[in-house]
Amino acid sequence: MKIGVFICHCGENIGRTVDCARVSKAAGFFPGVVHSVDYKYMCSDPGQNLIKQAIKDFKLDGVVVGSCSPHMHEKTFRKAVADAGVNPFLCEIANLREHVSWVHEDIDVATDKAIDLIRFAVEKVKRNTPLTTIKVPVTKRTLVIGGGISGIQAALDVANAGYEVVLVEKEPSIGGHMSQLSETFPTLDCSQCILTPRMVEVYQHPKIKLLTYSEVEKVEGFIGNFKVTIRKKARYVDDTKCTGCGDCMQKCPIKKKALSEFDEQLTTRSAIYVPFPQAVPNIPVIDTSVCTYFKTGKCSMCKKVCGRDAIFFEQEDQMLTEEIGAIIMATGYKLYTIDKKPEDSEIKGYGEYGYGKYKDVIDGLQFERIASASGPTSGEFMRPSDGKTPKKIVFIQCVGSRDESKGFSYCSKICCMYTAKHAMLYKHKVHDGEAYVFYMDIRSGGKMYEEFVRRAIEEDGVKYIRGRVSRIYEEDGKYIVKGEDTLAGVPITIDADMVVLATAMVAQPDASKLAQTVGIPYDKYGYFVEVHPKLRPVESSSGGIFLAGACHSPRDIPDSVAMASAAAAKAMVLFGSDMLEREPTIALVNENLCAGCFYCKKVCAYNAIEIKQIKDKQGNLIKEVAFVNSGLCQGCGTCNATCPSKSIELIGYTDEQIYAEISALM
Amino acid sequence: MENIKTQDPKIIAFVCNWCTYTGADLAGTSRLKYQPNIRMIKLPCTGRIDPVFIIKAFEKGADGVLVSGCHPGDCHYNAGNFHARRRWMMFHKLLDYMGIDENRLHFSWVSASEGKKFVDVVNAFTNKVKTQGPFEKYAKINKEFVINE
Amino acid sequence: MSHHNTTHVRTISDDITDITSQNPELCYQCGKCSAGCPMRNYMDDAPNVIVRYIQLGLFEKAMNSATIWLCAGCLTCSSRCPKNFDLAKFMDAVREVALRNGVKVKEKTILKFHKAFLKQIKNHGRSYEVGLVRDYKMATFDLFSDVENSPKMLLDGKLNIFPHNVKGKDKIKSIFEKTEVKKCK
Amino acid sequence: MQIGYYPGCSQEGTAKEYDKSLREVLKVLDVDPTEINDWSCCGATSAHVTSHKLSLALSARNLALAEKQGLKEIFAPCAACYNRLLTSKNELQEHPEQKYEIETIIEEKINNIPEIYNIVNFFQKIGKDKIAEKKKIDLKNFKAACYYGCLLVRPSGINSDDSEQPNSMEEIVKATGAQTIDWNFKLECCGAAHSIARQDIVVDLSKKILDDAIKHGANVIVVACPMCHSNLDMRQQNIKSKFSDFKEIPVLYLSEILGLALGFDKKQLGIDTHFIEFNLPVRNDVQEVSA
Ligand SMILES: Cc1cc2nc3c(=O)[nH]c(=O)nc-3n(C[C@H](O)[C@H](O)[C@H](O)COP(=O)(O)OP(=O)(O)OC[C@H]3O[C@@H](n4cnc5c(N)ncnc54)[C@H](O)[C@@H]3O)c2cc1C
Ligand SMILES: Cc1cc2nc3c(=O)[nH]c(=O)nc-3n(C[C@H](O)[C@H](O)[C@H](O)COP(=O)(O)OP(=O)(O)OC[C@H]3O[C@@H](n4cnc5c(N)ncnc54)[C@H](O)[C@@H]3O)c2cc1C
Ligand code: SF4
Ligand code: SF4
Ligand code: SF4
Ligand code: SF4
Ligand code: SF4
Ligand code: SF4
Ligand code: SF4
Ligand code: SF4
Repeated sequence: MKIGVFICHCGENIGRTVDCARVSKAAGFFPGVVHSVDYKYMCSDPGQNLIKQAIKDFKLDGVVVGSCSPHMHEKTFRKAVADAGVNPFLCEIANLREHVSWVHEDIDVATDKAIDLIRFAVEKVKRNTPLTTIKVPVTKRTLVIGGGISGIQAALDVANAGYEVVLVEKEPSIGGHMSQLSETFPTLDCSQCILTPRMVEVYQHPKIKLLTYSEVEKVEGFIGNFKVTIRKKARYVDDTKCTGCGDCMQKCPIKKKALSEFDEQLTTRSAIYVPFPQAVPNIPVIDTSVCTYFKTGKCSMCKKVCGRDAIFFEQEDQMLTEEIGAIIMATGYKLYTIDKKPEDSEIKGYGEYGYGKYKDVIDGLQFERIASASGPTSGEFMRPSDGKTPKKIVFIQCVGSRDESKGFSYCSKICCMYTAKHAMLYKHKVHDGEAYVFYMDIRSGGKMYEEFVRRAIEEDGVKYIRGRVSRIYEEDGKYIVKGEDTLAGVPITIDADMVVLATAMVAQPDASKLAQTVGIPYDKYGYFVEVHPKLRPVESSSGGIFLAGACHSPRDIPDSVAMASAAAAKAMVLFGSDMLEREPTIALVNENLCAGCFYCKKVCAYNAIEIKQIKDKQGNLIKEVAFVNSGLCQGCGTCNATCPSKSIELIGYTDEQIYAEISALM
Repeated sequence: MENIKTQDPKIIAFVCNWCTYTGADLAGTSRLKYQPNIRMIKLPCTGRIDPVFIIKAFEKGADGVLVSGCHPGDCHYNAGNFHARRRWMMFHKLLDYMGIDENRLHFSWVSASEGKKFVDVVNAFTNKVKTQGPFEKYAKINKEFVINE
Repeated sequence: MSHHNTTHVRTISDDITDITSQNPELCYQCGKCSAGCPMRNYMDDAPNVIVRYIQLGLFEKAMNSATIWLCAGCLTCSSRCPKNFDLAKFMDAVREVALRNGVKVKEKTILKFHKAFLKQIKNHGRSYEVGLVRDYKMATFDLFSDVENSPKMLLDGKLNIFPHNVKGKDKIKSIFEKTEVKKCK
Repeated sequence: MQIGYYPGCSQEGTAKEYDKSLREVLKVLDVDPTEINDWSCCGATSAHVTSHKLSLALSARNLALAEKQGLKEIFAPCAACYNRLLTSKNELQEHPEQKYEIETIIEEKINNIPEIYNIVNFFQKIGKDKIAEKKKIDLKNFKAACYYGCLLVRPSGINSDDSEQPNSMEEIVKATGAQTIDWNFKLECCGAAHSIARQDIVVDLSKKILDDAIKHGANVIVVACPMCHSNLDMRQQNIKSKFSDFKEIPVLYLSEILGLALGFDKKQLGIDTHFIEFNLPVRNDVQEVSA
């Protein structure tokens, strides 16, 4: 091998502390080095030309540049080398600036160290092999999981750019939590009024394939090339025939047995139902857990009345597979329930606030339904127990949030705002009513947010009390709320007609399972994790899988929408070219050596290792060996360190290369 | 003896590309100074580090070995450093058996933003290895081995 | 707040941390403890304020408060604290350091009762009500409260005229000697 | 069934009837309590409010004695004793250095601290079925307010009961045929620690508790702690002299209400020694029920 060494002065940056001439001279004597020079600015055009020219003149087939950190100019020099006809991976960088000249002062010592680093790069490059970047084709279709506002926004952005989208929603309708909200902070516009047109747009969009009442079962493949299996759950209604007339729901004898999920258990619904009148698609499903036909074989009322003959009791779950290039996770959140939780849960519940025992102690979403014009009370404030107008409402913030003992240590970020909104909406309708908010801090960071909270206090007369409530109990139809105003240092007792708990936003209970299915990391709370909290906030660490909305962490609608559009943009960046380029640093198995123990498979965090069967000509199985899926392998090298027989190697960082470096340094 | 102890030790560091290597870069861009004995070998991830590398380094004459990567939970590769840590637990026990003093090997976490920490770790470890003196056990074996070869 | 080059000076806060094995800074001053405290109405400072005093280094204020003596140790606060801060235990510790530091106790009768109670145990190993009442009343000169209740108890045989001494009496005494909190000034 | 028994000081004094009724009831339920030899006071409130180590050491001595005696499980009928023993057990287990120090103070080794039950947990262990089976009298005209007081189910986490909405005592009381009421103050503290030194406070707090029970329809209060009993029973005298319209309500120990159902009479159970006269009719109508 003929190696050229190029030492950069970086103006004075390296040259001041490292005797570059001495380094270059010493390098000239290393075995394999045929040419060695130093120059003022290697990365400049003349500097690069120097390398290209030397490659030609000395027929170099290996290059070592002693310069700044490889994170800075490795790409530059590799490209220069490639331009001159040498494989770019036969170029190594020795970091003489960040790791030598900038951190040491003694010229002799620094120069000695620089020589060491060059020697070590030379030894490494000798063992490099020509590599080509890996190219994989891209399927330009996006899967969006979750049809809340985040999923809707992401789907529309991608579809409007002309790419196909598959939107999977597990409930019978899209819309998510936003469809349940009454009015939204900080503008108090009607939630459904702004959401419904978007839902319809999704439904009618020629590029969007909408799969409601469906769930993702399996994800195989890798960035640009996923194969996704989706379970379309049986609705027992043929969606190609149903017109959404609603006759079946009208006639269904089951009216009281099922609590409405959409109305947060405040009302009931029939066994065949659409979650809410504006549902998209407006096609009912049968809840088999309450339907008389499914329990006893009798009834069929719905089937009889359906003029379209759309009811189909024999329908079964359907499995679909889709070819997908990018995945956007948008599965949203759940509210911490104030009820006593099951034994196995992390959540302990709030016995001191009466668990789910008191009818008029409700959570934020129940309040939204009561406040909503389309809700069970048509937007009139009535308390659930007796329908009376509450004259005194207490709101309690941070229930389940910032509570290590009964909930979660994080702040749910939105409850300060929605509580201010709730108190305001109440005061706007019940002028003589009193609203009290118990809070610990008010977190109103956002455009017009702080102003919004101040308006609740200054203009609408909501009384804010700083302190956490200790207990609520019922006495003579009133709820006795025991608190302490920690600012005044006085105990406060309020006899309220109704109490609203701003309970925490928590991850979907099945989020961690879904994350495992899809292959992305999640945190201890079940929220999906981004690669970099500052600079790559909408990307998961698995290539081609992006995050949007409240499935990542508690967030409000503006944040969710912004994140969704960002995720959509990231997916479209992927679709900008037909082929994907990847660094060739991946693991490779020596099938002759591999013993098939699959320790490597166990440690690979990317599921990149598969089992390959080796067969003889007759088709008899000889043995099973490991096989690295180059699309999935991220090149961490864990498998390499784990393999007992050293049969799997990380290209570019093989044992041989590393041993050579170790030897060269001593 | 005193003389030998303060002699410049040789230290090899195995660091991951994403965290510690970049942290060392940051020390550079911040112009922080540290002792020059360390020579770094860059790997994609601490998960790539085979305990044999460390033995090899001692065998080749290193007086100390530093291993440093991302903080637990911050691994660029999801869980690579987790596997690395598990391997170390086992390895620590082996060290003693191999006659290598615990003080010659140091594990630490230095993130990409911890230039100052990188400097502190390197200085502290260099000083520690200095007090240990040169590592001669393997050098002798090496010599004999070479002769026999 | 400690700096590399300044040596940490031990404070009462450290003593409290030692006794309770918990960091006073854990408390984020939500006030839930005070909101549910049954003794709140009789206290001068709210229980969360006592923690705040310690966090701020206002040790005298904490130790001089009547609150620490009025705390009944009912654990309501501890079992509801969102930070899992054991405030009842913390209150114990503040009282203990107050005794160590010889602070003038606001609720004297309460302390006198505790002392009288512990004296019976120290001497006999078990509580001895007649002795307790005698010692307590001598200490407080509150001779007439509870006169309506005592005769019935005596008649019902509930108040033992003579103390019950445990066999390991000496051991108990030695436990007391090794652990009793003494004024350190 | 065999079980270690830590009576606690009150059991030989102000709560003699608790001890007496408990022993009678356990006999019928085939339980043989083994008293811890030479047990001493747990230190109660006074120890932990003045010296952390003293309170740990006093409790630890009893735990060590129980262990020496080979007891794997013990129960403490007094909620305060129970709470002290359990808290100490927890601290000794969580902080080995503290355990070592306490061991030197008490001059005993502690290895396997026995399981500690409060009286309610213990009756749960015996089983409400067993109680129902041995029941002679159905107490159906009883409307019992079960009062846990502050310490019985606390601290949360190390205690098996729900620390905010406990229901275990009700379950046992219901086995006697009695009804139980839902009320607000079953966990509210009665201020027992200040029973003597700050009677004024105790009278206020106890009155609130009693009023709430009466308001919710109780005709008897059931307690599981001698301190609760003396506050709610004895202090009714003081409440009456302060509030003339106060109506009294009898207070029974859990063991006493069980005793009545098992067929003992008031005197056998020591109910006659209470300050508030117990005069609910107790009818022997099991035959009627089964007929
Ligand atoms: C009481 C209350 C009031 C609020 N008020 C406001 C307000 O005034 N202004 C504001 O900006 N924000 C408000 N918010 C916040 C707002 O609800 C959220 O920001 C928003 O709904 C987040 O949208 P999302 O799409 O990320 O999640 P979601 O709305 O939760 O939607 C997620 C969707 O994914 C579906 N899904 C879940 N799991 C799966 C799965 N495994 N497979 C397929 N589909 C799945 C769900 O069924 C759901 O349709 C409020 C929140 C609450 C609790
Ligand atoms: C004290 C402080 C500490 C902070 N710490 C953190 C932190 O720890 N973590 C964190 O996440 N965030 C932090 N931030 C916030 C962070 O600085 C901002 O979020 C971030 O810098 C915003 O980036 P930007 O590109 O939007 O704006 P900027 O950083 O302000 O960049 C705007 C650029 O536009 C240029 N520009 C302006 N006008 C024109 C014009 N007319 N034509 C052309 N160019 C123009 C400016 O010169 C500038 O280069 C901190 C902010 C402050 C003040
Ligand atoms: S199933 Fe039939 S009856 Fe029901 S909504 Fe559809 S078309 Fe109407
Ligand atoms: S068959 Fe089921 S869904 Fe249809 S009407 Fe009857 S109960 Fe309702
Ligand atoms: S947003 Fe406000 S109410 Fe919600 S957890 Fe954070 S501080 Fe508490
Ligand atoms: S205004 Fe700024 S400093 Fe104040 S709470 Fe909001 S973000 Fe924090
Ligand atoms: S660990 Fe090595 S030997 Fe085992 S399956 Fe993987 S490559 Fe083959
Ligand atoms: S190098 Fe890492 S990502 Fe690639 S196969 Fe090995 S363990 Fe998996
Ligand atoms: S409840 Fe806990 S965190 Fe809140 S003020 Fe009291 S001790 Fe502090
Ligand atoms: S333990 Fe003390 S401070 Fe806590 S609630 Fe009870 S009386 Fe109040």
